[in-house]
Amino acid sequence: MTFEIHNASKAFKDLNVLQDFSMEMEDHKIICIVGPSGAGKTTLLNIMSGVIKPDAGSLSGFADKTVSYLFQEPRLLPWKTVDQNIEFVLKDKMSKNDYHRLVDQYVDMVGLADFRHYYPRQLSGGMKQRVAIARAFAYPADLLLMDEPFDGLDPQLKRSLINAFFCLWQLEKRSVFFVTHDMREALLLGDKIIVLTDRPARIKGHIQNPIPYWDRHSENVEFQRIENQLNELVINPTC
Amino acid sequence: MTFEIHNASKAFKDLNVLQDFSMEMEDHKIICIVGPSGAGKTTLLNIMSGVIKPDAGSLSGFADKTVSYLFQEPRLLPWKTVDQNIEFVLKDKMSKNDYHRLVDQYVDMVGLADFRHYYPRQLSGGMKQRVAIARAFAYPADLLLMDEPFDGLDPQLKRSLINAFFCLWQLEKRSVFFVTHDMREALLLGDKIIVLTDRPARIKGHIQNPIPYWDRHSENVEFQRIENQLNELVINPTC
Amino acid sequence: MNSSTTKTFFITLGSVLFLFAVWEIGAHYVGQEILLPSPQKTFIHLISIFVSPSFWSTIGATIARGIMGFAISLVIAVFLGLVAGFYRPFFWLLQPWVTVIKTTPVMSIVILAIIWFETDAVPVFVAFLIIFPIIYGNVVMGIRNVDRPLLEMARMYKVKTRRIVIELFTPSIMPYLLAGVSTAMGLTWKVIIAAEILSQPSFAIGTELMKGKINFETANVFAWTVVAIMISFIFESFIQFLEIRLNRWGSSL
Amino acid sequence: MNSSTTKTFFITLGSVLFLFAVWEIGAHYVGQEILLPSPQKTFIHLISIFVSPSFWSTIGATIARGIMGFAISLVIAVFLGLVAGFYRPFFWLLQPWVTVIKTTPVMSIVILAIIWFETDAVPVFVAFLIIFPIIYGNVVMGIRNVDRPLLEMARMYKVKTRRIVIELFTPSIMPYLLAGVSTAMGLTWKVIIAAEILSQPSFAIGTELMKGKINFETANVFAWTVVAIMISFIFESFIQFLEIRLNRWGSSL
Amino acid sequence: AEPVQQDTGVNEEVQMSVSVLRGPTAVGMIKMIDENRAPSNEVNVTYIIEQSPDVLASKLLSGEVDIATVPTNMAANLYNKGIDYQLAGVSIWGVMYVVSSDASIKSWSDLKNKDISCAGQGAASDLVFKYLLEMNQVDSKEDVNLQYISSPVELAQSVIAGKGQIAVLPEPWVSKVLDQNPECHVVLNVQEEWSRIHGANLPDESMSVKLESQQEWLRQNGGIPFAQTSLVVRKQFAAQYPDIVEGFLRIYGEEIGWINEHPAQAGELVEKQNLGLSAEVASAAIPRCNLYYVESQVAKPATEGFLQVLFDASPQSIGGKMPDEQFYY
Ligand SMILES: Nc1ncnc2c1ncn2[C@@H]1O[C@H](COP(=O)(O)OP(=O)(O)OP(=O)(O)O)[C@@H](O)[C@H]1O
Ligand SMILES: Nc1ncnc2c1ncn2[C@@H]1O[C@H](COP(=O)(O)OP(=O)(O)OP(=O)(O)O)[C@@H](O)[C@H]1O
Ligand SMILES: [Mg+2]
Ligand SMILES: [Mg+2]
Repeated sequence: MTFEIHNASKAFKDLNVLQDFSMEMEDHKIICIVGPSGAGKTTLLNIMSGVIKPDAGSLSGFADKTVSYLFQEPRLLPWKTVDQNIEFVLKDKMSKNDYHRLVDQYVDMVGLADFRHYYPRQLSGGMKQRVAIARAFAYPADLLLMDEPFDGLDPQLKRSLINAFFCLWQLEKRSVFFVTHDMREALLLGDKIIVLTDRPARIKGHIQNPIPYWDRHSENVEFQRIENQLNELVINPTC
Repeated sequence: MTFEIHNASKAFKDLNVLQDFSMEMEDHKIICIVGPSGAGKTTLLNIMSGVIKPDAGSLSGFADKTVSYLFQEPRLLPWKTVDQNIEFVLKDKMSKNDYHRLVDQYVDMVGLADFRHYYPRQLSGGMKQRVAIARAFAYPADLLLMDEPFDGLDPQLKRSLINAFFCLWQLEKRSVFFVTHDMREALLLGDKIIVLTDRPARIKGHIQNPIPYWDRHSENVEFQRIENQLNELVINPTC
Repeated sequence: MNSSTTKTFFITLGSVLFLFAVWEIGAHYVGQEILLPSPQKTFIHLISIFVSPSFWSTIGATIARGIMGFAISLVIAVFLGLVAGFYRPFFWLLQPWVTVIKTTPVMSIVILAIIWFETDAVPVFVAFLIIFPIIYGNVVMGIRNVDRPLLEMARMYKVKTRRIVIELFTPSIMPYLLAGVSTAMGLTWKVIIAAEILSQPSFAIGTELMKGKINFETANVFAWTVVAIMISFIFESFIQFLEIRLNRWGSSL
Repeated sequence: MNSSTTKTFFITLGSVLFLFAVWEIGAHYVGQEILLPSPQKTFIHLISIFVSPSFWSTIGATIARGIMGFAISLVIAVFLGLVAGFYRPFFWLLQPWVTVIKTTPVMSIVILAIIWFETDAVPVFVAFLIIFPIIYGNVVMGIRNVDRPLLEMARMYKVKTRRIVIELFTPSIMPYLLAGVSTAMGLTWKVIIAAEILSQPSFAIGTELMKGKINFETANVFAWTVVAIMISFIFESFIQFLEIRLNRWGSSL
Repeated sequence: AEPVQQDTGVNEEVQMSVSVLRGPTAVGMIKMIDENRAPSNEVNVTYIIEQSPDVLASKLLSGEVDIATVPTNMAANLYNKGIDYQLAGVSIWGVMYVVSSDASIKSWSDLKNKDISCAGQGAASDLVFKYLLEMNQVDSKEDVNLQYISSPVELAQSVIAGKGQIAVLPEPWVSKVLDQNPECHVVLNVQEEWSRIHGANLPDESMSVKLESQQEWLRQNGGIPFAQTSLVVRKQFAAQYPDIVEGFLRIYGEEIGWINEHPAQAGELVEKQNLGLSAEVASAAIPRCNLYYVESQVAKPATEGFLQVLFDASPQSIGGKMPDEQFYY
């Protein structure tokens, strides 16, 4: 079963962000989307998540799926603590014990165990982002959308979260779409990397990344090849 | 003349963010600060900019300087367009013509010429960041503070902005402090890179980067040496 | 937008008609015209009021008082509200005065008002005692809820206080101000008329209303009430319009 | 905090003393006790009121009416406000009714009110006509200004509407609600007393005030006014306290 | 709010409610109120002294009271609007006076080019005063400047405070003003002026004692005295219990006589019933209140004459037309 977008279009007033945009994505894969700032990546995720409706075109495969969406901004409730913000989205889905367990697990994972009772305004930028990550990961969903998830984190933290994320993914193999500007990130996580053109966003090309996760490092020649291939594609002005 | 911070301390309730933190920085240089998320980097910049007062300790060299500060979040006025947001900080400093000229120049530089009349909510994440960049750069100041300035931008845009920034810097050689999580960025811009420990932030060590700007690329062996040195320092758990 | 505006128009229209229906039924149920006259009866009196020579000078006078009372309250409330919101001690300084203004029953001071102001101005004064606190309270709350990071930014960039107030505070308190204003605007007429009944200026809806009342000309009373409501409705739609204009940038869209 | 609270206490105290000074001077200037009695005079009467046997039942009755009128208005206003803020068409549906409630002069309907409710309840009803619109207006505006991205997030995560209302909308409208509430709380007493004067329940500050008036015992009138203001002050400080409690998370600190 | 028709068994106690508005009408009934007098022992009367005109109005409109005292024109007005109350009798023959601290004023012509403060724009008292001005060749618009306040309370208050040189006031405010501001004194007796114009003579205390003599006075009277305030009775009640009403009216007439004879004691009672009047002020007010009970049939010509004047001045003030026969009980 696959996810499909059939020539979707979205315009804000006279600004065409998406025009007859179509794409097809197999599920249970991590698919990465890269593209210039202002291309329409967030708009695309918003459409996939149903946050906004396309002006034209249709989606298939999304309807019956539960979706978790890590927005580009943390979007935390200012009057709720770290814990409460995560519980907020879990409460309706599971028993008290279950969500307590989940909250514990994910707050630890993002390294905020000491800040569980802090309010968002008391957190640093990166910490807010981590709360959003914990919330998105903790939420049970078939489809996980992430918009620049590991932005604003230091390299080590980023790396450890990427590893943690991959282990989690191993267990359930959810379908994942994520947007990033960090090519390394893309290559580390993406089984497939879709490169978008500038507005109105079209698919410039995509790159398959068959390398198993644990072999994705610069020492691997194959990996380097793909990396160069990607950089080529990104830099190349036309397709 | 130099900027100095003498054992400054800052705590939020019982959380020590800075403790007897001291550092010294020569001016007319680009100095880069890296450190784990939540270490206290933003707090440090807030103190330098005078946005918050340290609980103890003193600053010297900052008093008589005009400061421009690129905050970690864009902090745009939602009811002002891109142009107006930049004018907002310039109006009191210069003549109508001058700030019109500056606004034009910097809006072009960040590639938002077509979005001058957009309100923040109509902009993408990266675009908001770019407006903030334009505002910070356009503002005439002796001291420029930047908190993760090129975050959320695609690699090409990031690179072109870094170049543009460097050219601008060449002209006036303002003193610049900036925080980043991107080591490449740090090495490309920083004449000196200060690495902080986790909270309470102390200086883990710093690295001089004497290489001229145009030789800062991976082909340069010296550059690689410094890069490894930096990564060592960052990764190394203790100092 | 256009389609939605027509939609709202029809909804409002329907609601108004329903209002009349309720009135009609109520009138039937009460069955005493002297207590609750039917819409038709009221309408007839409305006509005769409209054509009466003194009509325009009467509503003119009341509207003038309303606008005056409202404008004075607005200006003072916004000014003091800005300062009090900015600067806590000043807020505490004003607090007792505001409480007194809010609470003091009109009856306790009406005699002073009548003696100090001439009868035409008394309603303006009385209106102030109700309108001012409403707007003041909202302005203060609006300022307290200004987005701190934005304020830090403006201060950091050494923007002149005058411009911070105009370009940062004023827009952020707008929704609060509008909430206060649109409520206050409606209440103004109620209060002005109540005060006109006390001080009985020669030209005033309140005076007319009282004349109708002592003669048990209830239909007349209701006719004048309808006039007041129509005036209020016109002013409120104007404010609604203003609200939409001011939020072009879309915080509340 | 503690030092600052003592500071505010002294500021307020000073301001109150200044208020009395102004009153004192005013009284001297007017020089007619029947128009404006001096604070001392008023204070003496205040004492005699305090000790009078019916004192507690009188203010008890008025406070009860105040709380009732306020509570009813609050509940209805918040409920309708939430729905109207949520759902535009409903807002337009209510609009005419709200305008009527806001604008209709009490005089036009007081006799109906006296017949329909018994005299003890009339003030509650009249208070509703003023308090409801204030709170309603603020709640609606509060909801319109809820942070859309947060709402999208909650909807995205399929949070139950009930919880969205309680955990997302309610906190975001708090500042608006508080602005409305703290204003309305003060005005309640003014309005209740005014209505008590019209309907003259046997136990009521308004009734006492009127007695004082017809006996030209202006000092008595002022004494009762002071009582009303003290009541108001107590309730408002309570709301101030609430406000600080509710903003622990700090949006407005 | 009609009471269900009930057969009056002997042991059946009849409930009867009487409302009087604070002021002269209450003074006229003060003894009955104080003793809670009932015409016969199978009647239980509840007297209520209404503080607020709105409350009294609401009771009349909803038929809650069986007997009440109201301005004569209001009685006619309600009757014409189909509120089932009849005029049982006229009990007050004018309580209006022009009070001033300006000694120079002695006649109507002295009022020219003066500010005159009045209460209750458009009320009967206002219409009558304007009427009398006109009758005395004073143009109420050109020659004088009439200033209005809603209620006599504020008016009296400002007069006592020395604001407002000339004021048209009803009792008991007149007495209060005279009591508290020695400067002020009555310069014109409105009901006298009225009587002069309508060839009537005010009753003199000598024959005011007996109920009959009160009727007699009016029969003798050539003209039309100032029938300002009346007693109204609910039609159904009057129809159902004619003798109770009879009895009540008789007592009322006699008690009014007593009050005129014993102003001092009456004053005591007024203070006791706290009408907002001290004993002295009340007893001082009583002679100026022209309290004489005249049953409706006798009072009819006077009443009609009075209403006619108001009708000419402002038809609405009596409900648009002269009341018919049925109006008079
Ligand atoms: N207002 C506040 N109240 C309480 N704690 C605060 C407040 N502001 C910051 N902190 C705490 O101070 C610490 C440092 O915050 P700071 O924003 O300086 O981190 P940072 O180095 O900028 O991290 P990042 O790279 O994620 O931006 C964090 O642990 C944060 O929880
Ligand atoms: N509500 C809106 N009204 C008008 N224009 C909008 C709106 N939302 C987005 N846009 C425009 O749509 C385009 C794409 O926005 P989008 O957020 O999808 O970009 P993006 O690819 O996510 O960029 P970034 O990498 O910077 O986040 C931008 O040019 C933006 O100006
Ligand atoms: Mg985006
Ligand atoms: Mg930071």
